[in-house]
Amino acid sequence: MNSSQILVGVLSFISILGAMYVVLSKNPVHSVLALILTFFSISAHYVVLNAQFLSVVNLIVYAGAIMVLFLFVLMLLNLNKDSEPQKPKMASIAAAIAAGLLLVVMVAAIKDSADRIYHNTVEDVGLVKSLGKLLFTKYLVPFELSGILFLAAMVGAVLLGKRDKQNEEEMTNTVTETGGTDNG
Amino acid sequence: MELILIPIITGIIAALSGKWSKWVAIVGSLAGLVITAIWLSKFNADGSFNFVFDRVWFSKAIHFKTGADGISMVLLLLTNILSPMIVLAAANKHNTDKAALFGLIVIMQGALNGVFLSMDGIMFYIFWELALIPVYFICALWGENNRFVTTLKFFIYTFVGSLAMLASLIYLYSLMPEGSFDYQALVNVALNETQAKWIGAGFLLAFAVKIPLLPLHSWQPDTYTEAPTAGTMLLSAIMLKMGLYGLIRWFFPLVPEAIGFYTPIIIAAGVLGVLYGALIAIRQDDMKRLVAFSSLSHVGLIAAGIATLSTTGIQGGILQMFNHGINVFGLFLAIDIIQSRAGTRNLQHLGGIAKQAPYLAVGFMLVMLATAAVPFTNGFPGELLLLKAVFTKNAIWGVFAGITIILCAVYMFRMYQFSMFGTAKNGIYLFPDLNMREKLLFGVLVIIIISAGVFPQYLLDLCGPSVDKTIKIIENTVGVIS
Amino acid sequence: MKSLLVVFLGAIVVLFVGLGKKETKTTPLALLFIGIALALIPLDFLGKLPWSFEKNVPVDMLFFDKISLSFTAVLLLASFLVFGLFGSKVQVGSDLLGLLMFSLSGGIILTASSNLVMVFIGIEALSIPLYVLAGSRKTNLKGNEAAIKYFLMGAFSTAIFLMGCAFVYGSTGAIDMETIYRAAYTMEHLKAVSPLLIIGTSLILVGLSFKVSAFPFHFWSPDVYEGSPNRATVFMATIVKVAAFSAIFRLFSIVLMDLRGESWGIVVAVMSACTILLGNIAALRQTNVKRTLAYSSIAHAGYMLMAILVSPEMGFWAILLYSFAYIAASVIVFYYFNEISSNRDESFEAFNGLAKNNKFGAVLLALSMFSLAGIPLTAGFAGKYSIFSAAFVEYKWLVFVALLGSAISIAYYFRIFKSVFFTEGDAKVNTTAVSAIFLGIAAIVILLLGIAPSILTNLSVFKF
Amino acid sequence: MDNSIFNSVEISQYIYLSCVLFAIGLFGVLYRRNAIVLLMCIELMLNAVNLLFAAFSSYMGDNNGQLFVFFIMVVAAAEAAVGLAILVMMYRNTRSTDVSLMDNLKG
Repeated sequence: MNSSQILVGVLSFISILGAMYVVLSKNPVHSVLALILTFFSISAHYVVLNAQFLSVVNLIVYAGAIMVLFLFVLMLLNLNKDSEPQKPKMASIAAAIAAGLLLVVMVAAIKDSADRIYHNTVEDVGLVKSLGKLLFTKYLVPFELSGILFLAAMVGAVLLGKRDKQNEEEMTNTVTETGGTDNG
Repeated sequence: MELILIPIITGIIAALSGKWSKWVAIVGSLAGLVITAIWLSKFNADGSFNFVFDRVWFSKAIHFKTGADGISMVLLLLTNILSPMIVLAAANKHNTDKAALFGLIVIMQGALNGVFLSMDGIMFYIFWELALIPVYFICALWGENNRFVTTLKFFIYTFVGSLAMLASLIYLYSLMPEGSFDYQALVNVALNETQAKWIGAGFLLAFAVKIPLLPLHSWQPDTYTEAPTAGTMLLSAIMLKMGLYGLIRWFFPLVPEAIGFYTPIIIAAGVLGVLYGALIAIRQDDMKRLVAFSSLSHVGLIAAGIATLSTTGIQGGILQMFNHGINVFGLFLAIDIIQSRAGTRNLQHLGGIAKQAPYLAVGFMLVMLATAAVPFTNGFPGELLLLKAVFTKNAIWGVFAGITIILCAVYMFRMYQFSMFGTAKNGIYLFPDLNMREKLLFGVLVIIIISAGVFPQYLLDLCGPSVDKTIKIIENTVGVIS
Repeated sequence: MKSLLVVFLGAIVVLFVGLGKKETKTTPLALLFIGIALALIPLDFLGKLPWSFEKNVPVDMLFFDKISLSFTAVLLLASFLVFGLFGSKVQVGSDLLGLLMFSLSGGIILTASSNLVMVFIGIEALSIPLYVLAGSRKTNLKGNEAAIKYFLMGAFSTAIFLMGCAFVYGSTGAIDMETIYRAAYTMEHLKAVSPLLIIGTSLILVGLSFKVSAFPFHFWSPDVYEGSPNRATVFMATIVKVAAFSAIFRLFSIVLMDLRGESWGIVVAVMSACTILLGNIAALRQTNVKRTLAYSSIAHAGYMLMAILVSPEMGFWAILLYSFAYIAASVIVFYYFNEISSNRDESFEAFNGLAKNNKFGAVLLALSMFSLAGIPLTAGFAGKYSIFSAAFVEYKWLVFVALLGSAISIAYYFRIFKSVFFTEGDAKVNTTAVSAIFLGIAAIVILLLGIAPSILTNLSVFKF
Repeated sequence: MDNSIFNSVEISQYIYLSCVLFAIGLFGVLYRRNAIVLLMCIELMLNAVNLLFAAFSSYMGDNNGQLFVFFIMVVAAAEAAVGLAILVMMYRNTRSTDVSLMDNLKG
């Protein structure tokens, strides 16, 4: 067992532990924090995999932006307590069985075929330079399109977040102290 | 082509033309009659298809192909004679929206012509379904109280039947190397017995529901009773013939490999239907229901006769299809007139009409005699040929079927006696005799009944060569049928 | 490509024209853009178009061939009708219209994508605006529920779809469809299909099945359809479904065609059979018209899945015909449902007596019901027929199931019939002249493709 | 660059890891009822996918996979924004983010 194997093993352990905590923790804020931990470990995986660009983007976009958004919403809505009622046992067993089945199927599929994936290590894979080149040539169209997708998402989020007068009047159980409007 | 399009188009115009719709409809349906007459005069009765019209339709496999041989001509004649008469018969009804009713009848005429003219499997299926829709609307819109449930039952029965037929057609199609739905191509497909049985089952389901053969008849009496008279007339006088025509034109020639399996079933179902219908008809008080069951009985005999696959049987069947159409129209016309004047069609409440309405009494009498197959009326020759064919095929079934003549006479005379003679049990009512329109209708009926009774040979000559050819098609595959 | 650009441009213009002004009616503007886009389709067809992988289109990620253009035409026609019928009466804000147009362009991307990245972006661009649309009645609890369900299901299915993509990438080494096609073809010939590829395609299938609401991933759709505002529902039922089917068609019928016998053929067949039966049987038990229509649209997804199972040439024609039939009829039915249920009564009884008060509407409804049920001389029959006859060779049992499903469907379509024609009541629809034109277009599509479906095939571009 | 990692660690290890993370996320989606936690679980699933893509991409020396990951991240951010907006909207009306309270729609 050499050092890189140990490194990958430890990182994997942290990721799985974090993921378990996300799912099992009763307090949403703890979940978010665990998720951030998982994301950090995944970023570390990216570094190990020689995908520096992804590792940075992952930290910025996921751990930075999205998770902060989550936390922000949690705080805004005052959800930082154990509010979730206990689920019936049956539901959890069913969920475990479903997820377990999928896992078994996937693992069974990998078992025989993992060695068929060909290894071909090229020097500049995963570097910002090569990725950038590809992004602005071959992947220009999807890049532009995702920009437009962002516009649509932004409009949508604003639309949902803002409160128009007409709706205000209809609103029966208005909640005044929660005015989160700018999640876009 | 023109026989299909002209009625459908005039039907649509009629439905839109408000108070003129009656006249548009009559003109449109009479146009159909005129074209049929012209075709008859040009018709070449050698067993081949005349007036063939062929265009690519859906795709290369599905053509719009029409053609008429002798068998189709008889049924076209029936359809186009009766359609104007049905329009005329419906013309006195105080319906809320007559325009659509007349339009639908004429559209129906076009669709029926399409059924009898189709020479392409999918086209046949399309017109088969298309004929269902107007009659569904006629029944469901202008029928009696319980009409929705009854007509839905009717629709689902027939729709399931037709879907089975569609499956069979697709099955046949998939067995061909060069896919085509052309009649000739479908006939030519060679099948093994299992395939033939499955394909035959699909067709037979569709046809048996329409005819109706015994276990699948349960939609019929209810629908006849609930439907308005025009709908009942269309259903019983013409639509039933679609199933019988389908047997002759499509079922037997397409799956001759399975006739050993299916003919006994059809004959048995037919003869049992004869007895069952007749026995129930005797006990009915509702005149419409009575005629419905009598129709079940008659049609069972026709189906049995056709399934003997002998020249006499098929010819008799075709002749009887024509005559049954005419007669059952006459019966429903008389019932409609009685009901509209007396306000009821229950035999227990009727009576004494003959005195007040002698013309009706005479006309009704003649139609009734024709239905009971008295010699020199049109019912006689067909029934004779059919009984002969069934008897030759299987004496026991023949004897059972023969009882029908006696039973038919019993219930027909019972109906006539209860309604026409004696005194009204439901108080006294004023019963005006036939008006000009009704006299005209009965006049035409009487002429057809007598002339078809005295000269049945004309119709037999018309369809004879085609019948021989059909039998030959079957024999080509399975050898000579005893 | 031109159409896509026009729709994008239109979306942005519509969005900004209405910005800030409350009562601006931007529907005509949106219609104008969609109309232009629709008119550009035949122009594109005039050029020589590739059938599948003959590359002569400059844009690498988007692939404008006969398939994508035909599906784009369906999408544009559907949205033309939807905008025309649902945009005019209710005051629809320009932001919502703009979002719908973004969603439409997502659909177009989906039909034209030749790369899994584009499929993903297409799906998201199609869905994200609709999550918003579903929840656009902000204070309506049902609307909220629909939005949250639709969003969670959508995001969940996207994740599954992406997992599938990852597996496919791992086994074939590519995310562009051409290479995947080659790799799958080679694998099939070496008789060594990688389990990774099989599980990848299965996960992709699952992900996309959520979008078209095929069994067993249909459970969300009745709730979401019922809770969403009508214009969002009709958009989901028509445009989303057709766009997702175009992606399924391209991925499975063309790219992974060689693996059909090996992996996904029987799965799709069973799924489609279950979808048809479940959709039709469940629709029988509903009392809410919108839920009935939702289940009926599940059943229709089952029929369309059948078309994936046959050879691409036949399947393409069939699914295209079916899509045209389905969108035209659905739009008409939803329009009348929308007009009638405006006073919150969504039961069958709301339709009572429509035939008395509005003959035009009753006839159109009858026509579209017939088309949905597959009665001859409507486009629905032509579509069903072409699917059934194509599928019959290999999947006889499936065709029988489908026929059975059609027979069952009669019963619930006729419940609407019963209300419209045979029950006394005071249902009333005031159809404006503009709406009548759009309804007329839909009806003409139904009739034209029903009476002469060969006009679709006879267009020279469809000759394969 | 240090290639030792590719020689000493099998790619299957990464595949297993992603599958496990994916399954945990799936379990969470099925098990939890708080909409915001559901959203987190979906993000977790997406990250499993990302990791898998990145692993494949690195081992195969193909940049396309990494760009796919980039697009997934970008679009997931947009999706999360809209999702949170829907969530806030729901919270305003029901004062809760428990999806099991959402059963107004029943057939």
